[in-house]
Amino acid sequence: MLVANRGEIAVRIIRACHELGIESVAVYSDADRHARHVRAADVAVRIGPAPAGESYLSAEAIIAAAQATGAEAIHPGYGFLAERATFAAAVESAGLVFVGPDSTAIAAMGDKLAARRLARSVDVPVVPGTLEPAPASDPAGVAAITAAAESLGFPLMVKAAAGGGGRGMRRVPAADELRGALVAASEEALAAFGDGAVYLEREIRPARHIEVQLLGEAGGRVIAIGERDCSIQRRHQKLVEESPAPGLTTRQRLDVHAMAVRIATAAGLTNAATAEFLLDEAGAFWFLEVNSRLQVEHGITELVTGLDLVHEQLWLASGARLSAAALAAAERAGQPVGHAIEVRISLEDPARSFLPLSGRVGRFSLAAGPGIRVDAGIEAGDRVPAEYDSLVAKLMVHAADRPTAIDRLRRALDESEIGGVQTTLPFHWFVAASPDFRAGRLSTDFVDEHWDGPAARATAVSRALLAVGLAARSENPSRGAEGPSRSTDAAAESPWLAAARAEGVDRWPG
Amino acid sequence: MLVANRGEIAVRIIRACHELGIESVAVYSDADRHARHVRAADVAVRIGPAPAGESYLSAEAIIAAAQATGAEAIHPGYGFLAERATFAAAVESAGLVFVGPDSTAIAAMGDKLAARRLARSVDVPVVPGTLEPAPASDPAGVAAITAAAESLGFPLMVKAAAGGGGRGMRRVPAADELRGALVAASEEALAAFGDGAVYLEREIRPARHIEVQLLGEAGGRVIAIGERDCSIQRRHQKLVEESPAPGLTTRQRLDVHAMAVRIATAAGLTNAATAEFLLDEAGAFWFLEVNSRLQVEHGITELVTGLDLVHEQLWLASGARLSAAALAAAERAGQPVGHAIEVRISLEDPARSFLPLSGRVGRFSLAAGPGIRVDAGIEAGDRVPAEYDSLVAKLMVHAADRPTAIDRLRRALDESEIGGVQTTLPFHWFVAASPDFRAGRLSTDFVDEHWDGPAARATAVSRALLAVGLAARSENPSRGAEGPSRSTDAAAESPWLAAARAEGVDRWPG
Amino acid sequence: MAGMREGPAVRARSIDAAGRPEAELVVGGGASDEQISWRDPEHAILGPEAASGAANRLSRLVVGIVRRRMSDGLMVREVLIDGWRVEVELEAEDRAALRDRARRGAPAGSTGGPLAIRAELPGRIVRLLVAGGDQVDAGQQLLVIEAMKMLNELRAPRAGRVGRVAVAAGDGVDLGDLLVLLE
Amino acid sequence: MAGMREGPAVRARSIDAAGRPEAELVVGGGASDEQISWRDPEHAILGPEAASGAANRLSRLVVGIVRRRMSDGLMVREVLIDGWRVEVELEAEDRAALRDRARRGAPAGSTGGPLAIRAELPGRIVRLLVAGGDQVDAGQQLLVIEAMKMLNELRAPRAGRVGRVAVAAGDGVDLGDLLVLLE
Repeated sequence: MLVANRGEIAVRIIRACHELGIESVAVYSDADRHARHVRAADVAVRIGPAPAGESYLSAEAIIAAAQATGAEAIHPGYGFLAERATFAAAVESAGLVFVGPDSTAIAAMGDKLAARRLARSVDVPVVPGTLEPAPASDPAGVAAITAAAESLGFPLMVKAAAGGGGRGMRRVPAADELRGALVAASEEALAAFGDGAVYLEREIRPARHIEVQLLGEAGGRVIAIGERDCSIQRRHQKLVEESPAPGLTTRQRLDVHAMAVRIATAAGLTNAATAEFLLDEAGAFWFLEVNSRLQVEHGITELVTGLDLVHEQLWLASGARLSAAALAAAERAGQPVGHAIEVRISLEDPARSFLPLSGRVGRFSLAAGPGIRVDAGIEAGDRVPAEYDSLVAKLMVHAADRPTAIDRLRRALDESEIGGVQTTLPFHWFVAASPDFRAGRLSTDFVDEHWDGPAARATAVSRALLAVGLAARSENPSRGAEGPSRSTDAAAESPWLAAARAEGVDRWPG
Repeated sequence: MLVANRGEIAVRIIRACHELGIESVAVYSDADRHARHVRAADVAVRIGPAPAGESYLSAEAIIAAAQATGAEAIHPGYGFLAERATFAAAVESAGLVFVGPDSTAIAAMGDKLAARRLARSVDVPVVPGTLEPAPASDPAGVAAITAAAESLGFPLMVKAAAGGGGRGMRRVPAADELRGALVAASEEALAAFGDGAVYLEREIRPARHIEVQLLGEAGGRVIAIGERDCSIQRRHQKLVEESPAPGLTTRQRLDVHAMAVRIATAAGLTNAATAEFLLDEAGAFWFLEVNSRLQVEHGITELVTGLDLVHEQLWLASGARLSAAALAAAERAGQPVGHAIEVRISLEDPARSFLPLSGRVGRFSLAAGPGIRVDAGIEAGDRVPAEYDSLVAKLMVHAADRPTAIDRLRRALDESEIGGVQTTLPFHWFVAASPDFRAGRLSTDFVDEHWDGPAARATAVSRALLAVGLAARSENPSRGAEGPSRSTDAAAESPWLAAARAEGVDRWPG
Repeated sequence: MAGMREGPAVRARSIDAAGRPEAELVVGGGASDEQISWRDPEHAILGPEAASGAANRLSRLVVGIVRRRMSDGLMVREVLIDGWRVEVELEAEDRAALRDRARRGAPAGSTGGPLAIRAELPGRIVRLLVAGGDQVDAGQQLLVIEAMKMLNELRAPRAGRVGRVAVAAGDGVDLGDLLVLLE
Repeated sequence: MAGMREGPAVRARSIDAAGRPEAELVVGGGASDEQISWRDPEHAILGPEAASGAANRLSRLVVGIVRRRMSDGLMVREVLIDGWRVEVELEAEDRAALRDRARRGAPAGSTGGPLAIRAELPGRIVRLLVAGGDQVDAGQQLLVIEAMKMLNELRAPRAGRVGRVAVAAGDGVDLGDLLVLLE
């Protein structure tokens, strides 16, 4: 099987292949020649230069690589070509198996506007807004769309019909910014997805982001195996996810699962997909969109259900029915046992609005032990190119209940050491220690309301300066409860002396 | 809380402390000054020089360290002082909490002869043999013990009353070796446990090693939460464990759980312990002994039950009742869901009878991803001293069923890279690929019957020589499906050239 | 730190991800209620007096080996603390003071002079909206950078005349690269 | 390997954990049905022709950097394969042949001569049962080494006279240390 992706998701899919005895083929751009997913696969094929448009987004190059290596199936992962119906169709017409919903279902779900119309047709509440594309550049349509916007009320959201991951999305605080936002969002959407269509949605705020994991078999049967809360986001991209969603009643859980199943059944969904909703303050769910692919955060559902969703995807893609284990998980989904949390470790600066970074990662030592799962796309010493997503690893914890899972997350973050490039770890530290998070007071405004990155960094910086300053001043840095007499190893006694020796100098700074 | 141990178990207990918000105190000998468990703890105290007798086995030094740091409890881990009733009693009389059964129960269970008599008193079948100490050095008693041995029949086993981990144990094939085996086993037992008493047991062979995980609360209530199969051993020390034990009927499972609970209840066991049995070819269980402590392999029971046994131990030690989660796990123990396997990664040479090794570990990269748990006591670059056990890490896999768990184990072993010192990984590779293991044909003779270490090494060595020979000869080592035209980076093209550059020479061997 | 022999005062200064000075601290005489406990040459725990029970105030530090050694006794180390990566310049305080005096003597040049607008993230220039000689208002859009799939608009921090545009549309830029000189 | 330029023939020899030669292979001309596919300078996959479907015959290799460089062009690398750690000496085959010829010219000394009994595991001498000058039978116990908590008896591989006992009770010994010389 060929894995048409890179990074942690390519590694994760290759692992599933190896577990099932399936030979795995990786693809890579020049920027990823020595990347971890290339090392993990049985066979690796170059598909083009660094820019994604000429490599990971090139359907032709990927299908050619599959044919050259004799692969019989293609797994698209998430992002890149995962939700392009034209790609799925090209794979199908090349006689290969596309591991995901078939191209018709992707088309039905991938166009967010079509999905909104479909949801409404099966009596699922959709976020109020337009149901047809808004004109971005056509001056004739501007009056009509302005009228539609006025009737929705400001602030509102402009969203890309083909969107995902916050791309092609703009918040419009007032009418006079509508035109500019339409143009900017459309341009970004065209660049990212090859489709510039945008539409309007009322802003529901405060809100929680709740999504339902779906599996479907060829005959048309769709099940929901659990939901996730992914409210903690920046730039409409998720930072922290957990499953089950805290604080829901069994009634609410079953309701949102049923809504998701209704939409997916109407769309003829097969394989794996996720339906996303907003949960407003009054406890009502509003349908947002369906992602017809594996999500980044699928692992927390695996921890809670005991399923392996990539195994399930591969079985379903081979034409099998829903497994007994999957059906059992769907039975239990209203009253889930255990709790899992994921934090996304990305190369970003949480003190500067989560600006994406790139470069060579030095130390890369993540947590281990009871209740920990790590899915990483890099190893220590790897260079992370600027061309792609900044996500490098997912740290997941699993425990019997939510408070214990949060305790475990704190412990796991304490153990995790990443050097060379700043990551989102400090933000995850903050979340794990946050009384609001522990109390389940979640909303998509969590970052804006609670996170003061510069202040958090200032505190850490002052402790760092004090620590290394103290150590550099003292020939015998304090050793906790140990007496100064115990040590006979001078190099061990002073880290500064040891480092100085390693560098071939005698002593610093004296 | 003070953790009176080292290596992976100390790290594992410190992790539980941090999850529960308990401050952790590590102890270390001079050989472990910079060991991973020292880095992990909040406070670290030196307790003596490298030999265990003067550090990790020094009850006085450990209790003094606890008092100096204000620790309120001591967790002994496994090995060292974990099953010394005198240590538990000293901890109790110092006003500290001993995390484990109370000293009376340890004494009752720790003397294997007393445990055998107790088991017989509650109608649990014990392995036929003697119930009183055999004279090792007293010539007057030799005639009597020889007569007892003759009536049991040869081969038989000499075992240490205070034994564990295969120490103080000898197999006696014929009568003329009985005397020597008694002396040797007694001497080894005296050195290892401070008690030279030994006894005789009939050899049950072929047999599987099955053990039952027990939890007990202060009031006397004991529950069994599942069993493990630990048949794959070398030198009577376990190499591979799994839970649940494959191939048992629910009836057998419930029977052996009930036997274990009867013995432990009679002994007044509290906290955590394990009852060990042999399962003969006819399907009958024979009681061996009770280990009144956490086992090395407790993690696979955690994976199957969802419990954290160290959390449970700490709650029970604080005087709490058995948790609802533990009681629920006991309810399910007859029909367990999911399957977990552990392999013990030790510094040993599987081509030379698993000879223990020591030294500096270079690369140390273990598997990760779905269904993997790693409990390690070292990191890359750590020196492993020769003074202690050769176990450096436990690799555990968890999946919905046993075949998938074995597939996952193969994948995990494929990913694991340890350099610097030979480990038991090749043996685990063999087990994961073994049709006998997959078919559940387990016995304590598995290693002797199936493992040909020198032959396995010879195969790997010939492939290694071919691979590096081919690469060294060719300026452009083959790159799988890649064309030779794609690469522009000469250093990347030839690993040999890259290495040569790193070393400041131009080219080798040309 | 009682009973320890101590060296001269040290100035520690942190550098942010864009390479700019961030904060500094002179560690000289005087007591601190924070205690640093080394576990090996790279790992330490920083916190209040051991066994005080305030475990939640502990920070686990990783102090990496020297990354760069500058001229004039300045050393740069990487510190990992509470998830943050902090690059710290370390220098004997007396030398640092000398350096500062020298710098104050040099022409200042920051007020009223030309303003160099540098890239604060690595990416690719998608569109240039100004050219050399243009007069711009504060807040006016200068160019658009694509980084990690997001389009980021760069606006003028103040009014002025564009002295020089150092990049062209399509160029890749790295953190700190000069983009536009505003006069 | 078709189409690749190749260097001179190479002799690869593996060394076991006790430092003894273990196996050797001369890689010269001729085809092999095994194919090595490099993923980065350290990782490779060795197996039959790609896409043959025989995935279960693949070995994942890690070839470490040079650990030791001996005189005379000999290099030692660590290879990790199927869980095994293999130290491989690599040498151009023509040089290796020269070295072997030189060695064959030297006095042999192994048959009938004194036998050096060396430690095959690191540990501590618990008990010595022979002294210099003792006559011993084949299989007779010479000493007891404690390693990793196990007592291991060392027995004479053949009959002879003990020429020298190089250790004392209580000594720590390392892999390869001389213990007893049997004449």
